[in-house]
Parts: sequence; structure tokens; C-alpha cells
Amino acid sequence: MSTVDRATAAARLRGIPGPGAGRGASERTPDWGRVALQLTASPHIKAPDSTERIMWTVVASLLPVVLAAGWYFGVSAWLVIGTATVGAVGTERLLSGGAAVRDGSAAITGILLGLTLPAGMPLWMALLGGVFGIAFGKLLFGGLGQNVFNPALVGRAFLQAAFPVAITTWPAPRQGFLAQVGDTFALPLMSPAVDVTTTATPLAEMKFEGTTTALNDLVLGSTAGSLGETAGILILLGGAYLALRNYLDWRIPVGILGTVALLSAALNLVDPAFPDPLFMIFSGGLLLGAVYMATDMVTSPVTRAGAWIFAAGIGFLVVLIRVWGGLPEGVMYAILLMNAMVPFIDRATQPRVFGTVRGREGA
Amino acid sequence: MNELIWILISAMVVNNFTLALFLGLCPFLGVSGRVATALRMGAANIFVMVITSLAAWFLNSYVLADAPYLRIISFIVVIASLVQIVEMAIKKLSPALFRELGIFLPLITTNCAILGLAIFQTNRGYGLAEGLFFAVGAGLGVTLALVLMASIRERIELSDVPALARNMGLVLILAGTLSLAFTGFAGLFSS
Amino acid sequence: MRATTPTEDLLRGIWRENPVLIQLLGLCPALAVTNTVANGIAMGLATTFVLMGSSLLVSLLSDYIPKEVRISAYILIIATFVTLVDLILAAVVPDIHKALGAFIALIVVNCMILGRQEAFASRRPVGRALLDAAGTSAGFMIALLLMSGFRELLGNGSLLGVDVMGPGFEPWIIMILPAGGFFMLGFILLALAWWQGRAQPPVKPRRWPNGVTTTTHANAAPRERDKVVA
Amino acid sequence: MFKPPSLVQLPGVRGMAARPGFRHGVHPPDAKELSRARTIRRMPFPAEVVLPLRQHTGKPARPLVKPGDRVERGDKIAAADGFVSVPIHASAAGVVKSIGWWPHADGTMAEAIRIQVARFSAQLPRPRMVPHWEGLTPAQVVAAVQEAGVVGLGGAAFPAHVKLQPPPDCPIEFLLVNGAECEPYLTSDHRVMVEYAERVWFGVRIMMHALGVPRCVVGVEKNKPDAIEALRAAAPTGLDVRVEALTVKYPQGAEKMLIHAVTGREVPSGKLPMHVGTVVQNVGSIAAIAEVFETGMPLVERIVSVTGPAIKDPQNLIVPVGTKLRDVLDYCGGLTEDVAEIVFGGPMMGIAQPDLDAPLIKGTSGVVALTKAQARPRTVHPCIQCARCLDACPVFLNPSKLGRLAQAGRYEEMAKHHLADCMLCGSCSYVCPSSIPLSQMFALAKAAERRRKEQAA
Amino acid sequence: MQPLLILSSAAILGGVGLTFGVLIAAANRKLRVWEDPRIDAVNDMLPGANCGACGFAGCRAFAEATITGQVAPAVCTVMGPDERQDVAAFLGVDAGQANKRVARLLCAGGSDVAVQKATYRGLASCAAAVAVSGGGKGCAWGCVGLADCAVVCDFDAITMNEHDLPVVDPEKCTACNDCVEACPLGLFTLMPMDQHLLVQCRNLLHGEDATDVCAVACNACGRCVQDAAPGLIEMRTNLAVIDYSKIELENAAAIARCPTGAITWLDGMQFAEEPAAPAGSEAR
Amino acid sequence: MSTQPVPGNGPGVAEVQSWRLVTTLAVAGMLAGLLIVLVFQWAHPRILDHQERAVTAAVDVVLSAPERTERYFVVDGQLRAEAPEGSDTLRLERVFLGFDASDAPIGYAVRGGEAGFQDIITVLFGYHPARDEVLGMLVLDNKETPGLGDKIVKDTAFVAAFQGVRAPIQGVKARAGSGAETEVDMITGATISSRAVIDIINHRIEALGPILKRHLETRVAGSGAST
Ligand SMILES: Cc1cc2nc3c(=O)[nH]c(=O)nc-3n(C[C@H](O)[C@H](O)[C@H](O)COP(=O)(O)O)c2cc1C
Ligand SMILES: Cc1cc2nc3c(=O)[nH]c(=O)nc-3n(C[C@H](O)[C@H](O)[C@H](O)COP(=O)(O)O)c2cc1C
Ligand SMILES: Cc1cc2nc3c(=O)[nH]c(=O)nc-3n(C[C@H](O)[C@H](O)[C@H](O)COP(=O)(O)O)c2cc1C
Ligand SMILES: Cc1cc2nc3c(=O)[nH]c(=O)nc-3n(C[C@H](O)[C@H](O)[C@H](O)CO)c2cc1C
Ligand code: SF4
Ligand code: SF4
Ligand code: SF4
Ligand code: SF4
Ligand code: FES
Repeated sequence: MSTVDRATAAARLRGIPGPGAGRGASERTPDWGRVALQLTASPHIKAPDSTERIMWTVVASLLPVVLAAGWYFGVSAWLVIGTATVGAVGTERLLSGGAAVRDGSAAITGILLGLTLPAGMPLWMALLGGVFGIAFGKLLFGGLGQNVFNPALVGRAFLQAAFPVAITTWPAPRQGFLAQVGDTFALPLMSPAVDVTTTATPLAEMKFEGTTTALNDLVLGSTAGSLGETAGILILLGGAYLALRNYLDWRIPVGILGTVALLSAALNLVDPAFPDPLFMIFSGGLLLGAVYMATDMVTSPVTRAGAWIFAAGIGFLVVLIRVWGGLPEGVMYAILLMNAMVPFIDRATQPRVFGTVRGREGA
Repeated sequence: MNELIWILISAMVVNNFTLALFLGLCPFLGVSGRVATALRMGAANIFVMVITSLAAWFLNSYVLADAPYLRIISFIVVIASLVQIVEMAIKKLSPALFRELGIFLPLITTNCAILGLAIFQTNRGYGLAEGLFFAVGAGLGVTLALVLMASIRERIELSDVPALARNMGLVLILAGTLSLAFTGFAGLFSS
Repeated sequence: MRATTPTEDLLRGIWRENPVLIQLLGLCPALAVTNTVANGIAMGLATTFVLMGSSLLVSLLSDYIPKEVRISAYILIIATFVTLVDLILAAVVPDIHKALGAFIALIVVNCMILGRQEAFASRRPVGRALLDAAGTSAGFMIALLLMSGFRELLGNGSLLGVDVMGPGFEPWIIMILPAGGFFMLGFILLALAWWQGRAQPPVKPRRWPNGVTTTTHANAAPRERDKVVA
Repeated sequence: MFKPPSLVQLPGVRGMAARPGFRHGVHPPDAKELSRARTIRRMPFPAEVVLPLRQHTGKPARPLVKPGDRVERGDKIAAADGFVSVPIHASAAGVVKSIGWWPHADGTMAEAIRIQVARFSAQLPRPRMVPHWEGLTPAQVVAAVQEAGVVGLGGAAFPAHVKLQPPPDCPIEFLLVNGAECEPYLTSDHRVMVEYAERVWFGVRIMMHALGVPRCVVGVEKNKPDAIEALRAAAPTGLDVRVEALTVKYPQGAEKMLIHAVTGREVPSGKLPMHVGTVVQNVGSIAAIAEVFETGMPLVERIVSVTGPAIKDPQNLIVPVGTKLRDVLDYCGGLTEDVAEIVFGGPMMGIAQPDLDAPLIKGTSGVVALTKAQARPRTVHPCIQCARCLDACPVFLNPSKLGRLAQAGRYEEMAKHHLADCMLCGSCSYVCPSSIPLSQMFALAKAAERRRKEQAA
Repeated sequence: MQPLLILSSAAILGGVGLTFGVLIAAANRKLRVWEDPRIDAVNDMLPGANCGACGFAGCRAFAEATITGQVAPAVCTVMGPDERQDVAAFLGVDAGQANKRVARLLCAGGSDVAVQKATYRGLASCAAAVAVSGGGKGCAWGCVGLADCAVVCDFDAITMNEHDLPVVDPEKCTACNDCVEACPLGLFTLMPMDQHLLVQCRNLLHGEDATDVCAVACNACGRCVQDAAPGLIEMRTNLAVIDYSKIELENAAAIARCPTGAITWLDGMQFAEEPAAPAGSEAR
Repeated sequence: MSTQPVPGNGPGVAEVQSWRLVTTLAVAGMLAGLLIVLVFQWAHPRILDHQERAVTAAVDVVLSAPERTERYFVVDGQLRAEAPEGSDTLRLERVFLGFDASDAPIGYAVRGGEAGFQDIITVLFGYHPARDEVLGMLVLDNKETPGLGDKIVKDTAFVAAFQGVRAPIQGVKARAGSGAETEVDMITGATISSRAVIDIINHRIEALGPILKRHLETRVAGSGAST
């Protein structure tokens, strides 16, 4: 208890016209009323790049790929991508609020997830993939920046394991813009009807028939495959732009593609039955994965040495799974597996601190 | 030799005990909080698995040839007793090593992965060498899963994990995702 | 140890200390054989038999077992019951025996069973030990039913083999894969945490010394003392 | 090119030839054009100067005067308290008003001597003995420098005489003069080099004499070509001195980076420049030392850049130590409407001021006023592991990891990740796209670790 | 029935049991290591808060200390009286006595009565704010109100009131000292509940210099020094300082003439919403 | 933590007598062994019975319910009715020859196993060597992905396709075949498992075909002679 009522004391303080004025004996002349100064810790200036800017730039760089997907597979491509994005962004909005959506990362997740799906995928599955990827691949870890696995790939891996048939039903490209390339509008939880024109992907043909596809077709994208994987040139261009702006680490795509090229060249030399490097690079989701998915900074190592190891690991696993594994394509698994290794790689490749000798503490 | 290597790789990644066969999950969830601990647990696991493989081979070849129905009970009793003795020996001979590895030994004894190893080895009719490669592969696989999980959990510890995921829920989702990622190895070298 | 009432002994294992959902013990069977309800039930029954039987024996014999060979002796007892179950199942219901595979044998090392012997049966009279075993088994069974129910429903569209989701249903195959087992248990644990957290008021953020809130530059706004600069 | 033999040969340094830069670092816009071309002017005396007793690293000075005393400009009013301490001199003639609490340039309250400046009495220093440096022993030079109250003017205000007395087990090979001035906006060192090149060389001569070293290198960033030219033109013949043009990069002026840039040597973690055979001194400090031996004047004024987009009339001023921020701002035409923050020092490492009554002290190298647009609050996102901070950190730490640890309050673990090597340069915070206040968290962690160690001791 | 089979089975398992019985028995003889089982038992009974209020490195260390008789169980202030009794009974010792102390704040300058010079933006932590030029509070000694203390308190004893001052709930406070260590300004002190007089200010300014920055600051007017029992309060560096070694001399007269309310008579909670009428306040 | 070596200075810890350890385990072991073997005595015939019935049922399926079957062991490239002395009957490969009501041989039931997608797939199939025709197929054991690879068991169209198909079988993509009588449509989404089944059959036929052909000829000739 005290002798002075706080309210009275406060009133006395405020009753003075303008803080600082007419305060009798005080020798200081505070002008707290004149300048509203702000206090922040140093540094007091800041580089212009922000997380939002990075993320939305990535979204923008993906738009050509999305457009190309429409050109190859018709309007259902956009429907699939759009639905996956709605699933991802909607979940983020619902569970962590509007501010979290504004940073743009959920939009990337949705678009990239969409780009890894086949054109005829029922929309409810695409939606479910987006929801699962964001909810259990990202938000459960605490949201942006905290996740261990690439959320888009978590969503896709979930779909692949849950609906393996639907996700390996590849419509042929260029069937006409409005063509019905799959049971896009299958009712939620219901099986898609399967009477659509499908083709094998170049990798499936390689694995199951032992035939390769002409490089021309691969580069131009006139092959079956997921929505984003056929537009190789656009992906490379987008990646180059992002790398120039330092929005992605060039070491990762270079490392992955380099490892794949090296390994497959070596195998191809030993036995020409193994696919050649260019086929390996331009087929399947390797380009999309190497340029846009492995480079997700959240789920890739922070150190430079780590980035090389990570990239080499992905390249190796891709070749391993494609050549000796049971599945025709391994990019998604390779990236997820290496995502799991990232915390360990980061631990093992801490930079040498200035003025110390590597391996020894202190100097 | 190829065959042996295949056994090893298969037990390590393709049919990973933890992530594909659901063996030894309790310690997998319990001791995967720190990388250092996980490594030691993994080492202890490899050690016990090798002992188990040897013991199972010996029992199968010399004691149980005519009484297969006594397998489960003999395996487990022998393993448990052996491990208990080894544990005591380590505790006595090298307290430092005991602190590093020993405390995990009892945890491992009562662990599905160990008995599972003995049973699978028997069912598949592995000989001594095959059994050893199988044990080492399985042990390495368990270690791999443990270390991956531990390094991930160490990282997660520094994240803003939502309150409801603070119990093991998130860890199980993680294990599920890891398990999904490991399906990428399915069918490896089988075609 | 704190004294408990018989009811407590029975109920504890069912919910408050549910072996799978709370203590995370006995996970291997809980995940491995719960892809169909039938398997789940069979595993639950087999485990119940083993747990009840060994609790009974351990409780009876604990005074005669020297501490040094405690674990070996308990394991011996458990393994005997497991072998019996194994043989009986193989003789009576060979299909289920085949579906459960090695996991019958692995009941021996189900951490939950040995845990109950160590923690309870060896220190308590027979009646209480049986009550505890019954409770724990029931808890285990509940968890198995939960897991297998959801997994079979989503993964196969059926329950106990009976089609319930209609003919057009697209099964979520992941649910009967290993990953689905992990996910399903994860979902259940998350749901439990959500349920428990719902009842309590939200805990205040505890971020110091475990953490400094960093969402601030903007966050400082509510604390802005405009009154002093106005 | 001058290559001193390496004392500490670190593997990983690759016996590196000197190169005019260091690895990592950042490139903030240097914004020096605001005041770069303004010649140094002397500011008139304010009505009152406030001289805090703590203006240097080390123990605060002990007051020698009491309220009511008359003091002349240059009189010693507070004495050094120990070796790592320097005296304080009256920066204006007048009457001691009081000795008590007053806002300090570091934002807190501190004890200060306030002098009511006598408007009409002589403000020229009393004629005093000018020590003739060539006749002095190094020890006498050191004593004179301490007595003149000279501290490092590069920012840390470390007593200059301490550096002039390296322990015998650390042989010094050369003097390194820090003319990098890598902080954006600041131009005071720049102007000193352009306008007082002769004085700088004179100071160098004295320092070399005191240290007994045969060589001297002056490091200047390439964005000050006129300074490099002026120094080279005025370079004394017969001395082994050299002006090195350095890459323009922050924090080129940090002594470890500077040494690395000039010699390729790395100062070992936890060690000082003298352990790699050099002493680093700021050009301003060198000029101040020169003044001691030119005019006998102790350190009572310093050259300050008053600049920034929120200052109406940016200037380079000679300011009496203890002048209040308010008076300096008034002299520079005042603040613009959109001022948000006033910083003592540069914008990268400077200290924001809450109070216009705070005095400029010996270590205040600049006053920078920033606008609302620059200091606008930014949303802090979680770390997205973009690794920019790793690429920025000049001492190769992992700020991202350190930041996560700091957020979790795991300070002891941070120490294992070399928190102690962080020099709080702010490069990591500057580049972080998520606007995480990394260096602030590190400062906090360092303070907590220090406290923990003290408690443990 | 095949007697041979039955016999051989029994023999096999009997043999296995025998072999390992022998091995374990041998190992047990040669290799056993002993540790006091009571440590675990006591450790199980302790609250497990590992708060360190007892002065030991965690509960287990405290358990060891109680067993060796170094400390009485009551030194753990977190345990309830029943649990304390349990531990004491288990070890057959006396539970001991502990005087209830609580954390008291040496500042009353909430945002309603104290001036803010500038707006701090940055980490929402007192330590961080204080490191940035003192956090912008007019009084350099006063509480900056960003709740470091409330966050460290493991017992939820501290809540921030609407004027951004921490309020300690004496019921919940265990005097663990965490808040004392956490406050960058050293504003907390642990005080026995049965002492009432407190100068809740640390401002070293004099007169209006002090009251200009905070209406409830101690302005060193000296009235309390005169009114209190001689020698109980002393004016040191512009601050009234109570000599707690003479605290038994305290009475509420000391606060009667304080012009700012800096000196206060505590009974229960500090900054209670409704100030309880203190004994002797009628004397005013 | 205070850890200190005994002997016996811990309060309340008495020295355990070693013989008690030994006897406890030995006696417990013996009792357990007894109990188990008793139950085993009861269960064993039943288990064997189940196994036998399972084999018969499987042969029934792939040979379309033969009237009776004969069992042969494959030894040194020959079919023998009796296993050679001292060999492990469980490890030898067995084939079954089925006869219809008119006692004409229907074909052989042959077992084979190879790696599928996850693990080994074991298949029993009926085969008529003279006509080079597969009579039916049954997957005995597989660990293929439920819902995907296990369609090799559950997909009735796939299973039915093996009745009457000519060996060597060719697996073709669903609806992509030319209608040739050697073609079997593989299961979409389980190509690997389907191919494994086909491969197993082809490989077994490759290995055993000539042997069976010879045996059938001699058997028919022999029985003809005997009739
Ligand atoms: C405790 C201590 C002792 C120091 N001793 C010396 C010294 O003997 N010689 C020297 O050249 N510098 C010495 N320094 C000064 C540092 O090298 C450095 O110049 C000073 O801290 C200011 O550095 P900055 O402006 O880069 O922050 C010392 C610094 C500290 C904190
Ligand atoms: C990040 C950082 C940047 C610095 N930049 C400069 C600078 O630009 N100019 C400078 O003279 N000193 C700078 N310093 C201080 C120097 O490290 C060093 O202390 C100073 O040059 C020593 O000279 P002094 O004692 O005469 O001040 C910087 C220090 C740090 C930590
Ligand atoms: C989780 C998972 C499990 C799979 N299991 C099997 C399987 O059991 N059998 C199989 O043949 N293919 C399996 N696959 C392989 C793919 O479905 C593969 O694409 C398919 O075999 C190729 O067949 P298609 O050419 O008809 O698309 C599995 C794939 C995944 C992702
Ligand atoms: C270059 C780049 C690549 C990205 N790739 C992905 C991706 O593959 N999948 C994804 O979900 N988010 C991606 N993001 C967005 C974001 O980093 C991601 O959602 C985080 O993992 C969420 O914490 C990417 C962002 C950038 C800048
Ligand atoms: S503040 Fe520290 S961690 Fe950040 S860049 Fe500078 S030295 Fe590195
Ligand atoms: S710069 Fe910021 S966001 Fe990027 S890694 Fe460093 S702390 Fe994380
Ligand atoms: S932190 Fe302070 S208020 Fe909380 S219990 Fe400890 S002493 Fe009491
Ligand atoms: S008492 Fe100290 S720690 Fe608590 S809010 Fe005030 S300044 Fe912060
Ligand atoms: S049940 Fe616990 S490890 Fe398998």
C-alpha cells in the first residue's frame, strides 16, 4: 500500500502542458514531445531483399512453366495446379492466418506440387496433396522456415503412396486445350474412371521396355509426364534468373545435374544399355527437382560444402533409383532422403571460423 | 560375395528394420533425441545384433535342430542373458564405455529388432556369414534411422513447434515421412 | 509407491497410462499389424493372453526369483506364453497366424509386457496384478482397434473386411503401408494433444530462457507508448 | 609488395599473398556523397558542455574539480584511474556547474561534469609545453599520450597509450593505420586524410618511434581516391610507409579484416592484433596524437560527420568533446520532418539515441539521422536458411544457427559455436531477408554469457 | 506322446537355463557395482522442477544431499508440505523449516506514471531493450516492462499488469531467484513475507529531476528517514535505503508523508488492485 | 551418483547365493520346456494338417481340381517318387502331377519364387509340358504392397488370364496387347509385381520344362503300359 494514489500521480504527470515544459527546477530541457525518436539495435539500415520478395519472385519465375503446362496438357493442367495451390494456401490461411499467406511460400508449395502431378489427376486428390503437404510437411513443424522436408514433395509423396495408380496415369500431351485428359472432376474420395488416353513416360519406357526417347522430344516436352517436368528450357531459364538474383544457390542444381551426368556417362560407357546423360537430365522431374525443389533453402544445407554434398547425394540417389531401383523415377525420393540428411550435413560442415584451425577448437 | 552385399544393403535401406519392418520402434522413438546418443545407441545395437546373429546361428545349428518350437524362447533367453552378462562386464571393465554404450544395452534386449533379427535369419535359412552380414546391415539400418531422426529432432528442438505437436505426434509424422522417403529404395536391385 | 485402489489399477492402463497412446510402448505390433481390424483384434487377444498369463505367474513367483536373474526369468515366463499362443494360433486359425507373421513371436519383446512385469506385477499381489494386466491389455486393444479401424477404413474402404465406403471409393493405399502406420499414430497423438489442450486454457508462451520472441519489429506496436510522444 | 613473414602460419590461409580485401562481408550503399565534399569546419562553442567520466574503454576517470570551479580549455578535470584509463580535459573554458547524472552517449545515465561555457573568456588553449617527440623515450611518449587523454577515435575508444606498449612477448612488426572508414555515411576520417595528410604522417612518425617499428601501412578503401592521393603525395620520404587501396566492403575497417586484407594473416580467435605483429590505429587517433605533439593540446575536440538524410545540412565538424547532440543538430540546420532515429557512430554499428541532451564524446565518430523510410519496422519472419548471413559474416560464423540457438536461449551452446568471435558487426542482420535481429540477439547472448561466467567465477 | 521328445525339450531349455544361470551367477560374483537405491526413490518424490531454488544442481543432486543429511527436505520450497513430510518420513529425518519469502519489485513506475523518452523497437525482451540505449524509458533505473521476469518464472507467479509492471503472486512464488537473475535492471529482491516496508524505486536522481521522469519515484526528500524509527532508513545517493537488519523496528508511519508513494507498506501482493488498509494507516 | 564396488557394503542388500540363480533359471527353463512341448504335441499334427491341406488346396486351384495327385521330388534333373535317402525332404523341390477323373494326367503343379517389388513372391502354377500351356496360377506368398502389388492375388482378371496361356508368357500393358495366346495383361500400377509373376513362371518352365516333358512322356507311356 502506498500514500499516493497512482491515478493522482499519473494525472499530475499529464497535467503539465506538454511534457518538459514548465517543469520548475528540472535543469534538463527534454523535448520528448517534439521528436518521437525511435530506438533500434544496430544495424540501423537493412538490405532491401525480404523473404516476401524472394518468395513472390519465385512464384513469378514459375508462371512461364505453369503457362507451358497449359499449352502441353490443356486447361486441366491449370485446374490441377490451381487446386493444389488452393489446398496449400487455404490450409496455411486457415491454420496460421493471413499474415503467413502473404509471405508467398505456401503459394510456391502449391504451384510446385501441382507441377509434379499428372494432368488428369482428380482435383480432389490435388487438393488433398496441398492440404497434407502444408499441414504435415510445414505447419506442424512450426511453419515457414522450420520444416525439414520439402512440403510440396511431402504432399506428392503422400499422394504417390496413397493413390499410386492415379498418380502414374499419364495422359498424352497435346490432346487439345479443352480435352478431357483424365477424370479431373471425380467426386471426392471416389476413384477416377480410367478411360483416358495414357502414354508411358520416357522413364517408364526406359525401365519397363528398355527404349529411350528422342532427345528432341524430351527437350521440347512433347512427352508424357507431370505438368512441370516437360518444360525443361523454361525451368532452366527461371532457375538462371533466380540464381543471378541470388534467390537460389546455383551449387545445388549444378551439383545435381553434374553428378547425374557424370554417373550416367560412366555407366553408359561401361554398358550402352544404360541411358545416356542427356536422356537422364531431360527426362522425368530432374530439372524441376534440381532447379526448384532441391533449392528450397529451408530444406537444403546452409553451408557451401553442405550444398555440394547435398547435391551430389541427390544426383547419386536419382541414378541409383532410376537405374537399379524398382521405380522408374526417383527424384522425389532422392530429394526427400537428402532433406532428411540436411540437419546432419549441416552439423558436419560448419564453416571454419576466422582465426581458428579446422578440426581444432580455438587456435 | 554379391549375395552377401545385397543382404546387407537390403537389410539396411530397402527393408530397413525401423522404417519398413516396424521393428524396434520403442527405442527408436525414445532414444532419438540427440545425435550423440543416437550414435551410441546405434553402435550398441549393431553390437547386440551381431551377438544375436551368432547366438541364433549356434542355437539353430547345434541345439534346436530338432525342436524348432523352442526357438522363440531359447533365442530370447539366450540373448537376454548374454546381454546382461556383457553389460555387467562392460560396467566393471570400462566404466567409460559403460556410460557411452552400456546404459542402452538393457533397452536393446527387450527390443523387437533383436528378436526379429534372429527370427528372420532363421526363417530365411541364413548361414553364419549371411547371418552376420544381415545383422550388420540391419544394425546399420537402425543406426541410420536413429541418427537421421536424431539430427532432425535436434533441429526441430529449435523451432516453434505448435503446442499440440510437442508430444510425440510430430516425431511420428516425421517417422512416417522418413518411411515414405525410404519407399524410394523399394525394389532396389530386385529387377 | 503410492497406494492405489483396485479400480485405479484396472482403469489406469485403459486411458491415463495407455501403453500405446500415452506411454508409447509396444509400438511395433501396434503399427505393424494394424492394417486390418481382424489382425488388430487377433494381436490384441494374443497379447492379452500373454500379459495376463505372465502377470499371474510373475506376481506369484516374484518372491522366489532372485533379483539378478529377474529379467531373464520374466522373459522366460513371457516367452513360454508366447510360444503357446504361437502354437495355438497356428493350429487353430492358420490364416491369422500367417498374417501376423513374426509379430506373434515378437510379443515376447513387446516392451509393454516386460514393463508391466517390472513396474507392477512383480511388486503386487496376484489379484491386483491381474487387474492391472487386464487394464493394460484393454488399453492396448483400444489403441489397436483405433489404429486398425481407421487404417482399414481409409486404406481399404472396409471394416473387418466388410465394405463400408461404397463401391466407388478410392482406397488410400498409404494407410496400409508402413508410412501410414506412423502417420495414423501421429494423427491420433495429435488429436489427443489437441483434445487435452482444448480443455485447458492456452499456456502462456514460455520463451525465456528457452527463447526470445523475435516477431517484434512490428510486434512492438501494441507496446508503443504514443502517449509519451504525443 | 610488402609481405611480412607470418608469425602465426595458419593452415587454410595458404601462405596467402596480401590481397586488398577479406572474404565475405556486405555492400551497403555507402551514401557518403552527403558530406564527402564538405570541408571540415569548426563549430562555435555551445552554452554548456557535458563531459561524462566514462568516455573510454576501461575504468572511468576520477573527477578533480568540484561545482563552482573555474576551468580553462584544456585543463585536466578528471584523472586517469589506473593504466587502462585516461584523463578528461575541459573542452571549453567556464565554470563547473555540477557533477551528477546525465544522459550518456550510450543511452544510459552516467556521471558527468557539466561546464557552463564562459561566452566571453578566451577559448584558446593556454600556451603549453609542446613535447619534442624526437627526444622522448617510448615510455615518455606513452605517458604523454595518456596524459593527453587520447583514445582510439575509430569507435571503441580504447585508450591509445595501451596499444603503444605491447608486451615484450609480442614483437610488433609494423603499424597499421585504419583509414578504411567502411561505415556508410561517415566521412570524418576521409576528410582528415584529405585535409590533414601531413598531420597523419607526423602522427605515424611518432607512433613508429614509440613502438620502435620500421614499417607502416595505411589502409584506405578505394572509394576515397582523393584521400589516397593526398596521403601518397604527402608521404614522408625515408620512412618505410605505404598506402594500400582496399576493396570497398563492410566491415573492411574492422581490425581483423583490415589485417587480413593487408597481410593475409588471420588474427587467431581470441587474440589481439599484436599477436600477429601489428598495432591498428584509426587515422583520426593518429591525427589526435600528432596534435598532442604539435600544439601540446590534449584531446578536447574531435572531428565528427553530422550527416544522414534527415539532417538538413550535413557537415564535417570539429566539435568540442561534450557538446550536446541538440546543439550540434541546431548548428547543422536541424532535423527534417521524417526523422526517425538518430545514431551516434555509423548506421551499421552505431548507437541510437533516445535523448537530445546526450553529449558527443571522444569516441563519437559521427551523428547520423535516419528517416522513417529507412528505419521503418519490418516484419520478422522465421529464418528461412537462405545462408546469406553465412555468406556475409566476415568471421565465418553460422549466424543462422546462432540465431536459432539464441532464440531458444541456449547460450552455452552458442559459445561452442564461437559466439565469442562475433564482433557484432551487424552484417548478418543487414542481409537477413527475414529481418531477424541477429546481431542484437548475439549481443544479448554475449552479455548473458558474460554474466554467467562472472557468476560462476 | 513321445516321451523322448518331451524329455529332450525339457532338457534343452533346462540346459539353456542352467548354462546362463551359471554364467550370470559367475558374472554377478565378479562384476557387480552398487549404488544407493534411495537416491532414485527420493528423486521420484521430488517435484522434478529442477529449478535450483534449493541451491543444488537439479532435483537429483538435492536428493543425494538429503540422503547424506546435508540438507533438510524443507529446503525444497517447491514441494508441498505433504510431500515434504513424505520425503522426511522415507528418510527418517525432520522435514525442517523454511521461511516464506517472495520476490518484490523495486520499481513502481508503470507506463501510467513514468515517462518514455523514445520508442524501442526490437526483441521483446527487457535485456535486449536495456542494451539498446536503455530501452527509451525516461528513468534509466526503472522497469522497462517487457516481461523477462514473467517469462522465466517457472511457477507462473508473475503476471504483467495493465501498466506493464510485473505483479508477483505471493501464493505461487517459491523464491527461486530466477526473476532476480533475469531482470537486467536488478529490480527484484527476495523478501520475507513478514517484512512490510519497501522502497520501490531505484532512481538516483534528486528532486524534480526524479519526479519529471516518474511520478512515483523516490526524490530523496528525506521524510521517511525522519518518520521511521531512528537508523532504520538512511538516505544514500539520493535514495532512501532501509536497513533490513533492523527491520523489526518497522511501522507504517514511515510511509505516511512520502510525497510520491515510493516507499510502501506491503501486505500480501505488491500492486494489489485494492490496496488493503495497513495496520497503522489510521495514524495518518 | 555414488557408485561403489561391493562386496556388500550397501545397506539392505544381502549377498545372493549363486546356486539360487542357477537353479531358478534351470528349473524355470525345464518347466517351460515341458509346458511348451506338451502343447506342441497337441498342436503339431494340426499344423501339419493345415499345411498339407493348404498344399492340396493350392494344387487343386492350379490344376482345376484333379481327381488325385502324385508327388515327385526333383533330384539331379529327374523326377523321383521317393526322396533319396538322407536328403532333407523339406528342402527338395517338389512337383505334383494331377490326374483327372479318367486318370489322364492334367499337368504338373510347379512352385517358383523370385524377387518381386518388395520381397520374394512365391507362386504355384499348373503346367502342361506337351502343350506348353500354363493351366493356372496361384500366389502362395508375397509381401507386395497391399492394394497395389497384391493385386497379383486379388485381381481376378489377372489370375484368370493364366488359365490356358501359352508359355513363354509375354506380359503386355493393359489393353495394349495384340491378342496373341501368349499374352497376359499386366496390372496397371503393379507392373513390377505382374512381371515378376510372369518371369517366375517362365523361368521355372525354362528350367523344368524338358524334365517334365520327358517325365510326362515316360509316365504316360508307363501308365499306358501298366493299363
Ligand atoms: C582487455 C583488452 C586488452 C587489450 N589490450 C590491447 C593491447 O595490449 N594492445 C593493443 O594493441 N590492443 C589492445 N586491445 C584493444 C583491441 O585490440 C581493440 O583495438 C579494441 O578493443 C578496439 O577495437 P575495435 O575498435 O575494433 O572494436 C585490448 C582490448 C581489450 C578489451
Ligand atoms: C565491424 C567493425 C567495423 C569497424 N570499422 C572501422 C572503420 O571503418 N574505421 C575505423 O577506423 N575503425 C573501425 N573499426 C574499429 C577497428 O576495429 C579498430 O578498433 C580501430 O581501427 C582501432 O583504432 P583506434 O583504437 O584508433 O580506434 C571497426 C570495428 C568493427 C568491429
Ligand atoms: C509406395 C509404393 C508401393 C509400390 N508397390 C508396388 C508393388 O507392390 N508392386 C508393383 O509392381 N509396383 C509397386 N509400386 C510401383 C509403382 O506403382 C510403379 O510405378 C508401377 O509398378 C509401374 O507400373 P505402370 O507402368 O503400370 O504405371 C509401388 C510404388 C509406390 C510408390
Ligand atoms: C528457390 C526456392 C525454391 C523453393 N522450392 C520449394 C519447394 O520445392 N517446395 C515447397 O514447398 N516450397 C518451396 N519453396 C518455398 C519455401 O521455401 C517453402 O515453402 C518452405 O519449405 C516453407 O517453410 C521454395 C522457395 C525458394 C526460394
Ligand atoms: S554480427 Fe557477428 S555473426 Fe553477425 S556477421 Fe558480424 S561477426 Fe558475424
Ligand atoms: S540471413 Fe536470415 S533467413 Fe537467411 S539464413 Fe541467415 S538468419 Fe536465416
Ligand atoms: S521467478 Fe521470481 S516470482 Fe517466480 S517463483 Fe522465482 S522468485 Fe518467485
Ligand atoms: S522487472 Fe525487470 S525483467 Fe521484469 S519487466 Fe521490469 S525490467 Fe523486465
Ligand atoms: S514393441 Fe517396443 S521395440 Fe517393438
